[in-house]
This record gives sequence, structure tokens and C-alpha cells, in this order.
Amino acid sequence: MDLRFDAEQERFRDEVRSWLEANVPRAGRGGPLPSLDTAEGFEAHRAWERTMYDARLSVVSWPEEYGGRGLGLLEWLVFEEEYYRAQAPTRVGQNGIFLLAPTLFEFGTDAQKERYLPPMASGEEIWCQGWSEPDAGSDLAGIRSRAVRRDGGWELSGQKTWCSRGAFADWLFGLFRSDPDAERHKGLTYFLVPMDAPGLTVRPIAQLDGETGFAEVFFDAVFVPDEQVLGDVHRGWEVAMATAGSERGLSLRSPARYTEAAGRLLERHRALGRADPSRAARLADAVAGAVVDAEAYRLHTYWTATRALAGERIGAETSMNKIFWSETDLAIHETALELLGPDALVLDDEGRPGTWLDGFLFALAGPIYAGTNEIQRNVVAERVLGLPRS
Amino acid sequence: MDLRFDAEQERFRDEVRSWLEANVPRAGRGGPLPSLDTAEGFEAHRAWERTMYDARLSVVSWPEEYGGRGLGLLEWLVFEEEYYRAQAPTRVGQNGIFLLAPTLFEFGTDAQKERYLPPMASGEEIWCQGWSEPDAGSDLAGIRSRAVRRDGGWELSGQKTWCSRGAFADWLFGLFRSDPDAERHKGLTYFLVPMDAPGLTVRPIAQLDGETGFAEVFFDAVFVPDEQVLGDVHRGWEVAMATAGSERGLSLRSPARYTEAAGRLLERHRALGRADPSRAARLADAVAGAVVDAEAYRLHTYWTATRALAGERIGAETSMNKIFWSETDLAIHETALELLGPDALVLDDEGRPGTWLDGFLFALAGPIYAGTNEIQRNVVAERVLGLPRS
Amino acid sequence: MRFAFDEQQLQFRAQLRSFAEKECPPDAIRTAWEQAPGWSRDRWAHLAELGVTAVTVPESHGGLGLGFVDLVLLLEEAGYSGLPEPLLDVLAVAVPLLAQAEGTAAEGLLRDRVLRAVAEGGAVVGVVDPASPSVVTAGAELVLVPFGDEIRAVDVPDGAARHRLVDGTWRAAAPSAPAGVVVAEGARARQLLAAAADHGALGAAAVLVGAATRMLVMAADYARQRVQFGKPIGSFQAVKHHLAGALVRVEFAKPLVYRAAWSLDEGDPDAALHCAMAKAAASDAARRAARAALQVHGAIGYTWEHDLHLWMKRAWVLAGAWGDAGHHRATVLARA
Amino acid sequence: MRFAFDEQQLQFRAQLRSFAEKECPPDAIRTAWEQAPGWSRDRWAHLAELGVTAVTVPESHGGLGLGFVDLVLLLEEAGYSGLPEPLLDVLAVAVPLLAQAEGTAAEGLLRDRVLRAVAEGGAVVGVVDPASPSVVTAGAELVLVPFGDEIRAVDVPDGAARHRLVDGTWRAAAPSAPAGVVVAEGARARQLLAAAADHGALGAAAVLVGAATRMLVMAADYARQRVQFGKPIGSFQAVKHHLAGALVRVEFAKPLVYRAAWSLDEGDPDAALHCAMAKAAASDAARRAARAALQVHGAIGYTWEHDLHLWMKRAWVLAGAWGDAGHHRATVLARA
Repeated sequence: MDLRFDAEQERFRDEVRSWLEANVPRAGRGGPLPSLDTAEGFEAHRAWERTMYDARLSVVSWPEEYGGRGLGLLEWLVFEEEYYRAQAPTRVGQNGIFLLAPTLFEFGTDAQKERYLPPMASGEEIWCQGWSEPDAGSDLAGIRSRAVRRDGGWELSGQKTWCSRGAFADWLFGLFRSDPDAERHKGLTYFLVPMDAPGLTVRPIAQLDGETGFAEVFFDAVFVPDEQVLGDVHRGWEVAMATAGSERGLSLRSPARYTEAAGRLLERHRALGRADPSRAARLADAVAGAVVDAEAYRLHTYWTATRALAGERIGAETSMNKIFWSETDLAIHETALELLGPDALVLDDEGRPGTWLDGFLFALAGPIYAGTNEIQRNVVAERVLGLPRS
Repeated sequence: MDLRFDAEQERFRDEVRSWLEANVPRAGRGGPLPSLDTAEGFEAHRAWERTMYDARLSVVSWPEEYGGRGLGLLEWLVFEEEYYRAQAPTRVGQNGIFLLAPTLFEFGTDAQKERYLPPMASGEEIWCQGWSEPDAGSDLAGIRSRAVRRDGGWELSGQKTWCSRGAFADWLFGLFRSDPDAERHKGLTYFLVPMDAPGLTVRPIAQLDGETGFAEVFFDAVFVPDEQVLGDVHRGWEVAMATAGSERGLSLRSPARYTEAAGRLLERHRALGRADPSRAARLADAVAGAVVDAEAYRLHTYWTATRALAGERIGAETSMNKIFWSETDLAIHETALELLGPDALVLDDEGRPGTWLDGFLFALAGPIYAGTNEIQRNVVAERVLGLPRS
Repeated sequence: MRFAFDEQQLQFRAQLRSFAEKECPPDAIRTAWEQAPGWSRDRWAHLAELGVTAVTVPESHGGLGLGFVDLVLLLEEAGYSGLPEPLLDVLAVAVPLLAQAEGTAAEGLLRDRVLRAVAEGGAVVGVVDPASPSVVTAGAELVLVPFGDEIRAVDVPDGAARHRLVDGTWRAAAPSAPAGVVVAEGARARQLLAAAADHGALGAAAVLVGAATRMLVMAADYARQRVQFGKPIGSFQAVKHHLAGALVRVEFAKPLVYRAAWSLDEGDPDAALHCAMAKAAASDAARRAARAALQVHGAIGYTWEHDLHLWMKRAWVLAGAWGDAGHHRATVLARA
Repeated sequence: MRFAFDEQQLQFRAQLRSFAEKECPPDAIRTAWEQAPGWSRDRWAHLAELGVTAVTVPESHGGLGLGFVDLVLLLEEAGYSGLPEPLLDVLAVAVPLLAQAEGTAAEGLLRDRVLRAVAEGGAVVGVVDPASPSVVTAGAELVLVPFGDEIRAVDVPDGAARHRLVDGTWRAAAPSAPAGVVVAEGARARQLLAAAADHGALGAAAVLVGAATRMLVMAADYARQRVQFGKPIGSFQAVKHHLAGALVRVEFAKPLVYRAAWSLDEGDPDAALHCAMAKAAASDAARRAARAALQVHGAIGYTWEHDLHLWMKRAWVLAGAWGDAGHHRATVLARA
């Protein structure tokens, strides 16, 4: 057991830290960036991805040929720690980089990798996901959108929803039912679809905060050539799921988000301790609990990363991760709002929430998206504890 | 709305209070009584029931002819408040008085009422329940113990378990499957069985605290005459369930237990506040929460009692009650043990737990017996919120 | 001992429900959010016609002279219906404060004029929630504000800065150098402010249990209708238990609210303790109901288009208004 | 960065598991409960043969000279297996304290003699948990007790009063006027006692996560096998979610325990903070696991005959030993 990073990792950390200090958009040098969920903000975030790409920092764990540095999982964790520490902008490219790219690496043809990875790394092409449908949420296998065989490709029809970043994205990846006679997890195919394809329309959906963070996407006979099928036809479910347990596809939710937030909460609590000690005393237990949980998540991530690096397959533990980070995120932000009191619920002059309220609204979605926590608890009970399926 | 008791109720309260002050067994006058779950303690508690009966205080809400005072639900609540306030002994007769008696009043023949109620009121005959079986716990309708028709009565075979007070009780009431072809809730009959009947054997079961609070009861061709069938043959389920929603059968779990415990917790917390203020500060929120919940339960009981007195049928609300009192009881005792620290987990020289540990052990069973809280939440969801059955 | 509302009280609530169903559907709430003051003067006038604005105004000033028991049932209904009008600030806090003030002669005249105007729907008098002392009720012509050891009734200038909260309610900046009429001073002012804090907490608790009930009703409706894995999601235990668990907390908070109202009306010396208990329980119950309802709705509940957030955000704001649960639990410990 | 145990450490744990499966089935735990000291000298001797009692004893005193990383894995296993022997008191607390003491010349002789005896299984040296300062490890021949500004090694008289705890462990009354050898004094004694408190908390945390895991395994086994409503109760979401929720808390407490052990071995200046985090998380996780496991078992889990309570009660006792979760969260706030 050794919890130290090695000298090279520490040098990498120093580089990232210095670069971010010099480059993160801040007041007085083009920042903070406007909201990701506006046309202007989306482009500003895209430009930031390009800036990182030019420093070879947008996808450090990818091979060099696709714009990365060929670094490992641990270096990626170092990068993330520094990224959150610097309070750098939300990654507009994250759906592509964290959800699609691992699948491309495992199932993509060389031509697909060359075509899609570099512009994903540079922010030139931003991806959104097309998993859920109005009647296929928790029950993802209930997908009904169809793919019908045509000359040289497929014709897609149907509707996807809750497509994060869907309002402004360039491409969509998603599952469609290619074999109408197959049921549930069978007969699905994984497609890559440009958002400007004829027949495709987007309807942005406003979220709790009033911003259009996600969208519905309608497919009316959208033609997609064979080169835009990822993996085997009719095997889309396996393709989509396979990378969940691999090292690259671990999609470890970056622990830095929570340790950073818990640290800021702790600072706020210290300040409250001076201003209103009895109120601070009431919140002490919850604040400390949030700090402990954020640290537990960080350490558990190293624990899991070590296993992944040793070649172990990470399976249902990703469900445990999901439950833990979403509960931790919510606890941190609920405690913060309680600590800050009613003033933290006031919107600014443009009707936008402050940092903590914004973080709370975001955290509220955690137990819902990427598989509700109810689904995740089923998975943990069945695959880790061996309880029978219902 | 009027939350005052009337003058007569207050007079009754004064009488009960004075009588308890003068009669509750205390150190120096025969108390505290030995454990209910020993032969000696059982008899001591039986004698206490008799003492109360002689003062016409054992069953105040029953008609005078059966040993009561013909008082109402509110007077019963007054009695209970005083009973817990006086820290009087646990009622050894409670299974009969609270679970069987309401059913006897509704379904019993005059002869049955005359036969069974007075000795129940006086403690001469103590009852235990025979609902659960090894394979019929949460799924109570899975009862398999059989009743076979014989000349002038029935022959009972099978096994009952978790019979509270079963080790020393005189009689048992329970459900047996009288129609072997009927399924689930049908074809059951409600029987009254003397524990000394030939063919009946008792195996006491030791609980968490090492005491034999409940027992298994085995029936090997136990003959029971027709006079000991309560209600219609094959309609035992309806008989057992019918009184759950009636005024008499409300079986309101006495709120005084919780307000009394919360009050003692509050005193302990005040004492801790002087001895170790920072530890007291950490526990302040939980202590106050327990006080509020106990009070909420008390008020909700008056609320429900008012409805019952107005002739409303109380249905699934009894499930809400069960969830709330069991959670409250556990919260009070968990908080108390946290407050008292490790010393509260030390047993006395006879290996018995102290007051708070004993209360905690008892409270732990709350979410399990009388229908687990999981079953109760199903009932609330289905009957109050109208959600579909699984 | 009769712990129940009477027929008249229940009828009044039923009237308010019918009114809200017609005059305040969710789209009307959305419209109200859009701009200050966050509520509709038209609807306020209609509420006055129903007698709602006159509930706590003494009969001697043209009101109905009813008490907190009557009021909390209406506030619970306002929470259930999502009415954005400032019934809590005006009826639970400002009116009782003004009615009991005994200030200067000028105040005597003002009191009668203002209370009559409130009863008739012609005026809105606002207050300051001590949990956010820099702002006052938005849209009030007159606000009652503490100043030194006085309470003053101050006109609100038209141009006062106004802020929107996450739940669509607005608040106006508190007047900085109030030049109004002195309503009370010294010990009497302190007494009235303490009472106002209790009234605000109780009023907020009443609105919260109403809003919480509404969210659970919405979630149960959705769970009956939404099908996943071939059956309504409401048939899954996880969904049942989320909602049943929250419902229990809400249903047991309600009697605490009703009892506190009764204690205030009866002048019970423990009324402040009872208000604290009510607010502590109602704040937590409503937050839990909001969480459960959102989780049951899933992504659809996270959208602006769906109605759930209108109630959920109200619950967040009111859970912290007039003292949060922790604040009131500390009061419980101090007073129990 | 390699956050994992090595092969040797895992093998040592596997050996302890095999040993416990054979030598310490649940009935043996029940037997041990019956009378003081609550554990078996025979089994202690066997543990010594396995090398377990020598783990933290320095090589210079005849031990294995391993660290807390090695130890916590064994203590976790002891918790999983329900071993009643005082490994926590002796190996996590007493041995490191004694090994680092620098007292009188008499102490130097005593130290070597005692440490060798512990390593060989011939002696048990006990300590005082500051959370219950009036009692010491039962069955120890020698206990290390704070006295004034000293730590003394005191012989325990045979007739010392002994009390049983709810979990079947026993404690002996602390010697009242200790006449033993001075092991350390002044600043050094304070330092050692502070370290001992950290070691005790960490050791308890390790036992707790092991016990918690065992309870969840027992509950899952039972839920697979127990049929109600025509199917295994483990197929009901309520049961699944109880256990999954508890498991998540337990699994995320473990890395905090392992990291704190590593920090102690490395002399990390934040080691005390890390021990506090571990104990806070492990105490809560184990209590939650106990609740979930009992609820899933239902009435059968409430009986003396069933094994669950052997672990559940251990979890209650250890959750409060060496400082409860609240105590350690206060430490986290003070040190983070």
C-alpha cells in the first residue's frame, strides 16, 4: 500500500496547476464564462476546450495520436483534482469524452477513431447522448425509436429525450431498435448521428433553473450511413454497456468535485462559527459528515482505480459509486443552503441562482440521471449481495 | 376545536393519579416488580392487574358489567397518560385487553363475553396471541395450522410462533385453517384455546435480552369445543381484522409511553448540558426532534380519537400510526444511548440491561412486530395514496 | 377535548380550494412569477370578496375577527393550491401585529384605516421576516419594520429594489431610514415582534404542510400513470415507500400546526413552544416530501414545464423562512 | 499510488478466517460470553501460534514488527468472524503504546519482557478506553493506565470486579491506586495517550467494518432463503434497498480505515484526523448495517438463538467505544 503519487505524477500535477492558474478564465480575463446553456456560453465553453486541447490537457488519458498524452487513470485523477481546485469551467465536451470515447476505443474501427476522436478532444464537435425516450427512462431497454435498413445505411425514426447539452450539440450517440422483432435488450444498434442531419429536430427543455440543459430530439426518417454504426448491428446494448466496467470506461465520477465543495463548505462553516456560533454548532455534525463523505469518495476512487489498473473488471461497484456520490453531493449542498440561510435562495438580477443554489439544483438531479438510485440499489442488491431479481 | 379535557375528565385524572401514587409498586413497597418474563415476575404482574381491577382501573373503557367503568376513548387516554407518568408496571394482560377484547365485544356471543371478559380484566386469565407461524410472518395469510371438524368442536394441529407472553399465559387466541381447500385469507377460523389443553406444548424463545418474552406453541390434535370459536367459522380473517378500524379496536398505541420517555430524555440532556456542554450541543437537535415527535404522536392520537368518537371509521391510518410510533420510539432510545455513552451498555450483576438499554431493545422490535413497517408502508401507499398493489 | 375543525372552517377552506382551482391554475402561478411583486392584485381583490383577507382583522375594524385556528386551515389550503398572494405575511403576521399595537395617536388612526383596507382588499401591509431582515413583503404599500426599539409603519416607495427568490416570490428591499408612524415601542414593541416571529413561523408551517400534501398527491398521481418495466411505477415498493414515508411525516406535522394555532387563540403560555414545534416538524416534512416527490417523478419533475417545481421551490423557501427547523428545535429545547 | 493490500497481507487475513471458521463458530462466541473474561485463553494461544498476537510487536522484542496496515485487515477479519479475544485492546493500543514508551529503567526491563510474552501468547496487556475510563480490558494480567501525568503498568488483582457489556465482552474495574511501573510521564505520556486514543478509534473502526460486512452477508443469505408471499423476501425492493443502502455506507467507510492505518505507519501529521474520519464513518455504517440486517431478518433476528445479535451488539458497543461518531466528527471539524 502506498498512497503517494510518484515524482512524475507530482511534476504533472505542478504543470497542470500552473497552466490552469495562468489560463482559467476569470474576472478580468474573459471569465467567468457565460452559462453553458446559452448559445453564447456554449461557444465560450467550446473555445475553452480548444485552449485546453492546444495545451494537450483536454484528454490527458487518451493516446497521443488522438490529442491526448497517453497517461493513466491516476494521472487523470490528478488532472481532475487540479481542475476542480482551480474552479475551471464545466466541461462542455464531457458526454463525448467520458461516455462515448471509451466505447469508441473498444468498439470503433480505426477509421471511426480517426474521424471522431480528435474533433471531440478539441471541442470542435460536441456530443450529446441519446439514451432515454419518453417511455424508456429507468426502463432503458424499453427503447422504441427505430432503425430501418436502407441502402448503405439506416433510417432512424422516433424520439429521444433528456439529451444533456442537446440544445447546442453537434453530434448525438444513441441506441435505436434495429430489429423490430427482438425484445428488450436485444436488437438494438448504437448509432452516431450529426445533429444537422435532415429530418432531425431539436426541442430544448428548460430545467428547474430555467436553463435549457437538455433537449428532446425527434427523428423523422433520418438517414445514417453504415460508417456511423458503432460496433455490431443489433448488439448496441452490449456495446453501450461493455465499457462500463473497463478501466477506460470506468467513468469515475471525479472525486475532486466533492472534496472541493466540501472544502468550501468547511470554510463557510468556519466563518459562521465566528458570526453565529450557536447556529454553527447546530450544523457542525452535518458539515463534518459532508467532509468525511467527500474524503471517503476520494479514497474509494483510488481504491477502485488501483483495482482497475491491476486489470480487475469493475462491475456493479459503479452502481455503489453512483449512489454514494449523488448522496454526498446532495448532502453537501443541502447543508450549505441550510448554513447560508434564506439569502442563498435569492436569484440575481438576471434571475440566475448563486453558486450554492446552482450547485444544489445540479445535485438534485444526481439521484435521477445516469440510472436512478433506485435502479442502482437494485443492481447492488442483485449483483453484489446476490439477491434474486424481482 | 377545543384541546381541554372537561371537568369530569380532569376529576378522573386526579383519581387515577392519586391511586397510582398510592399503589404503584415501588422500592420499599414490593417494587419494582421482577421481570415479566420470569415465572415469579409474571405472577407479580398478574397480582398487580388484580389490584387495578379491584379499583376498577384495569379496563376503564369497558362496560361496568365486565369490570370496567364504561368510560370513553378520551378517558382511556387520560388513564394511559397517568399510568406512564407513574412509571407503573408493564401490563401483562395487554394482549388480551387490547387485541382480543375489541373482537370479543364485536363478535363474541353473550356467553363468551361473560365467560372471558371478567377474568381477563382481573388478570385471572392472561392471554397470548397465536397469529404468526414459521412460514407466515409478514405474509400472515400464509397460515398453515389446521382445524379439522370433529364432533362438537375442532381439532387443531400445527405450530404458532412469536406468541408474546406465550411462556406463562393461560389462554391463546389465534387463526387456524379450517377449510383446507380455501386459500390465503379465506377458510380461516378464530379460536380461543386454553394453554393447558391436551396436545398443546409450549417452547419459550429467548429474545435479544435473553428473556423469554415469546414462545412457540405446538398443537398436536388439540380439541377445542364449538363454544371457543369466535365469530363465524371460516371467517376468521374478517373477524380478526374488523375491529382494527373501530373505535374500541383502535388500539391506539398509548402516546404516553413516548412523551414520558422523551421527557426523561430531555432531563438527561439538561444534566449533560451541565456536565459536558459540547457533547450536549451535538445531541441537541436529536433530543429536540424526539421531543417534537413524541408530542406529534400525542396530538395525532387526539386528532384520530376525535374522528373515531365522531363515528368515522379509522382505517389505514393505523398503519401510519404504527410507522410513526415505532420510529419515534427507536429515535428516542437511540438518542438516549448516544447521550449516555458506553456505560449505558453495561449489564447489571444479574446480566440484565439498565432502563434505557432495556427500552432500546424493546424499541428495536417495534418496526418488526404487529406487521413490519415495510408492510405498513405498502398499506399506506395503497390505501391512502391509492397506489396500485404490486 | 375535540381536536377537529368545525363545519364552517372546513367550508371556508373548500371555498378557497374552488376559487384557487379556477383562478389560480399552475399557469397562473407561472405568470405571477414573471415579475414583481410576484402575485396578482386582481386575485387579491377576489380573495377579499371571499372574505379571506378579513379573517384575522378584528370585527371592530371591519374584519371577521377569526383566529389562528381558522387561519391555518386557509394557509394550508393556500399552500396546497400554490396561491402566490402574500396571505402569510399579511394575515398571519402584519394584521395581528397592527391589531395589537398601541402606539401614538397617529397610529390609532392609521391602524383602523389600514386594517379596514386590508379586510376590504384595498391595501397590503407587509412585514420583515427576521430570518432575512434586509427585505420585506413585495407589493405592500405599507410595511411594519423594527427600527431601534420601535416598530414603525413605513410607506414603500414605488421604485424600491426588488429581488426574486428561487420559488418565484419577490421581496422588496427594506426601507433604510424609515420615516413612518410609530406603531409600538419599547417592551411592547419587543413583545409584538416576538409574537410576530411565532405567527410567521406558524403561518409558514401551515403553508408547508399544504404544499407538502400537494406534492405527494402529484407524485402519487404520476406514479399511478407512469409505466416502466410493464407496470405503473407506483406498484414498485421503492416508490411506495418513498411516498408513504414522507406522507407519515406530513400527516403527523399537521396536528402540531393546528394545536399551535389553538394555543395562540387561547393565549396559552406555551404558545411560542408550540409554534416552534410546528415549524420544526413542518419544515422537515415538506423538505422530505419535496425530495420524495421529485425522485418519484424522475427527469420530468426536473423540468420547468412540469408543475412540481412550483411547489417544491416554495417548500425550500418556506422551510427556511421564519426560522428553519434547526432554529426551532433549539427553541424547543430552550422552552420545553 | 497503490491503494491495495499486498498478497502477504491478504493471505494472513485468509489464515485468520480459516482459523476462526474452525475455532470460533457462533456457539463458541456464545460460550465465551457466559463468563469473564469473555474470551478464551486457549484460542489466544492459538492466535499466537498463527502470529496474530505478534503483529505489532517490534522485531527487536520478538514480534513481526508489522504496522497498522497489516493490523487493520486482521481486525476487520476479527470483526467479520466475531472473535471475542481482545485483539483491539492489546494489538492496536497496548503494544504500540508500550513499544514507544521510554520510562524508567524498570520499565525498560518490563517492556521487553511483556512484549515478548504478548508476541508468544503468554501475556495479555490491557488498556483503558477514555470513553469509559472506569474499566479496563478483562483478563489482562497487566494494564496500562493513566495516573496523574504518568502512564503506569499495573498488575490486575485476580479478584477485580468485572462487568459484562450487552455484547458479551467483559471489562474489569480499573485499578484504583495503581502501584505499578511508570511507563511514561509528562509530555511523553500525554503524547502516548493521544496516540493510543487514535489507535483505539482506528482499531474499533476496523472491527466495525468487518462486523458490518458479516451482518449484511447474513441478511443477504437469509433474504435469499426466506420465502413470504410465494417468493424469497430478497426479491422485494424494500429488502434490497435496505441492504444495498447499508452496504454502500460500509464499503465507503473501508478506504477511510485503510488510509488512516497507512497514515499512522507513515507518521503522517494528519493521522489523527484520518483516524477520526475512519471511526466516524465506520460507527455510523455499522449501526446502519445492524439496523438493516435486523429489519430484514424480522422476528428471527430478535431471538437469542439466532446468530445475528452476536454481531449486532458488538456493533453497538464498538460504535460508542473509543469515541462515538459525533465525537470524531467534532474532531474532524477541529482538525480538517
